[in-house]
Amino acid sequence: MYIAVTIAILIAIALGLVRAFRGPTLYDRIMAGNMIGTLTVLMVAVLGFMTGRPEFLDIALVYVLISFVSTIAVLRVYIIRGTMDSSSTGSGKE
Amino acid sequence: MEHLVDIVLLGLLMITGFAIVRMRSLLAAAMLTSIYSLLSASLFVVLDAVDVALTEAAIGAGISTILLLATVALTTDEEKAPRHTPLLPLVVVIATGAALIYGTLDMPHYGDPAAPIHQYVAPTYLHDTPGVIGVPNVVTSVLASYRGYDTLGEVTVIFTAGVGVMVLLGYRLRRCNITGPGIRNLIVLRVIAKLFFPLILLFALYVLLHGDYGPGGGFQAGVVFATGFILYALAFGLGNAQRLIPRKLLRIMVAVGMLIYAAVGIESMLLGGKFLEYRVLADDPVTGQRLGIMLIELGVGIAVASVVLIIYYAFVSRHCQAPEDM
Amino acid sequence: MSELLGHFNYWIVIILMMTGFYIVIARPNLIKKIIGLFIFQTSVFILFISMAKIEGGTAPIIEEGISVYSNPLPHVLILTAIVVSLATTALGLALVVRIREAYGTINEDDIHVQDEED
Amino acid sequence: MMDTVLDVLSWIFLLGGAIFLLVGAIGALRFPDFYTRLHAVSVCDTMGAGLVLVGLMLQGGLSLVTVKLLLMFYFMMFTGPTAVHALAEAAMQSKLKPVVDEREP
Repeated sequence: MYIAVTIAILIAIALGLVRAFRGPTLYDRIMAGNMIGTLTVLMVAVLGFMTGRPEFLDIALVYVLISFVSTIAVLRVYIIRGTMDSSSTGSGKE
Repeated sequence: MEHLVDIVLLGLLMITGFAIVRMRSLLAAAMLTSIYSLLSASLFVVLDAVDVALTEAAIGAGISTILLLATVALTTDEEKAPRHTPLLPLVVVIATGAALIYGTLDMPHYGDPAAPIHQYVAPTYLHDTPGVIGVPNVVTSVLASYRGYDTLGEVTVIFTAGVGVMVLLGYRLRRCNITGPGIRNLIVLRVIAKLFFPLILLFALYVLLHGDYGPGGGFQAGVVFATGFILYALAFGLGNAQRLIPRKLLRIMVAVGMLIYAAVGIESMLLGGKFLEYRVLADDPVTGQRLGIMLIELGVGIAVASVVLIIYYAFVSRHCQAPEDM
Repeated sequence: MSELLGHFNYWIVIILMMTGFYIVIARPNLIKKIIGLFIFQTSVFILFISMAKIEGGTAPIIEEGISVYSNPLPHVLILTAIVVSLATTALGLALVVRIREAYGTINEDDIHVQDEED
Repeated sequence: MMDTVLDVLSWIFLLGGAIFLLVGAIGALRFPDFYTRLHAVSVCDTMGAGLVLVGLMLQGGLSLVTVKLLLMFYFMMFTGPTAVHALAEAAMQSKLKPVVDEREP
């Protein structure tokens, strides 16, 4: 059962990576990064149960905090810059 | 099953690496670096290195990425195309890679219990730790007790890096209160930051104190602690964060952290042991070991947290000097 | 097949290492170079941790009823290395910021041109 | 008996969560513009993650593990939507236009 969930999470991470590579706007990449963060947290939690040592949830907790703070940091840096590259002012359509 | 996860994660890492090479926007490359680091951290969990996974996530995906982003914000986002053709570097890289792959053919297989690396000191550490040191986490016991000298050297490296960044990026106290116009309006973010800030600090304390029993320890706790303050600075502006924990205090705390570590060593010498020989610290050798480990983890935590915050302040307050970049 | 599985980790690690190496030597942008160094460092971490893994072992936290643990020594070394990598990254980035202020660019080619003009 | 019921329940939750995660990821890949993709991602962040965590809690039973999972649940339910909200706000301020179907009157 854990195996099925792990495989689903791995596939979802791969799909998220594709979105992170394709962009097209920077916001899409940040969004994909955030999603991969969530998925990684879940994968670590499920892996802990799968290997029979669920006390490793501490790691997953740290991941939650870190991925949140880094998402906010990216946004703030981007707002400070206030400059948009030409690709990100478009309609967001590929 | 673990093999499968291992192989898939390595494949994803490889794809991410190639994507970073091709990415022209530096902000996007920094984002991908963060993803790369997060993926490698989960690979470490699969490979049983839980302490390393915790550290890599906190440092690689967290602090390093934030510093990269701050640098990109201070400089430029676009990467110019290189002037030279990439032919020569490509040849060098492929030749080196081929030589290294040839070298791996002699290496013991992955996961082989008979490999030479598993024969010498590691079994001793695993066997002796419960009786001699008395903490279940062998990584902590090796880090803080058996190889305490290394860790002292490492804290010195961190200290030096903090001093170096301070020298390079300005030392003066500046009143600086920048909050991006967008973030100022984000009431939700401010409320959440207010709600989370104490929880993160509490969690850092848990990571510090629980390092004997599970993944965690001084380094990780220090970084998590600093992350809490970074979240505060992101939501409420750097000026408010500096009012909360001023630079002067941080500069003192770095030294205090290092001194706690060194003082434990000297104390054990005064009590008749060798430098950093914790078992003389208490009547019972095992209690002495645990006390020594706890104290030096505390020192490491204080030093790392203040160095990370000093570096963060130094990078972000550069924005005040260059108003055209804001 | 066992040859492939037995060395798969090492080979991917070397490919990653070479990716980082390529960025460092082929890209003139200094921030990109630091990202390349970061990739290189992380691949070295993965190499060490792969060597520490024992088939069927578990994380080196002693517990009743478990007898096979992975090797804790590489974990300790890499934990140290990760913290040192933070130090090198921070110093490198601080240097990049200063170079940008002195030269107005972070492109290595442009910096060489400016140096030759002086 | 009780164990079997709990196991089956947790499997249902885990599988449901996995399906939501997959659906969210596919949506993040396939939807036409940034704002619609955000919808898909928030499915991952809340529903998928929540179900998986509840499933794991049922496996953990009454122990410290469940407390940590609860803490994670609490964190994730706050951080996910906050991050997505900040992202949408930043995108709006940078004048990133949603794709609108212009055939409508």
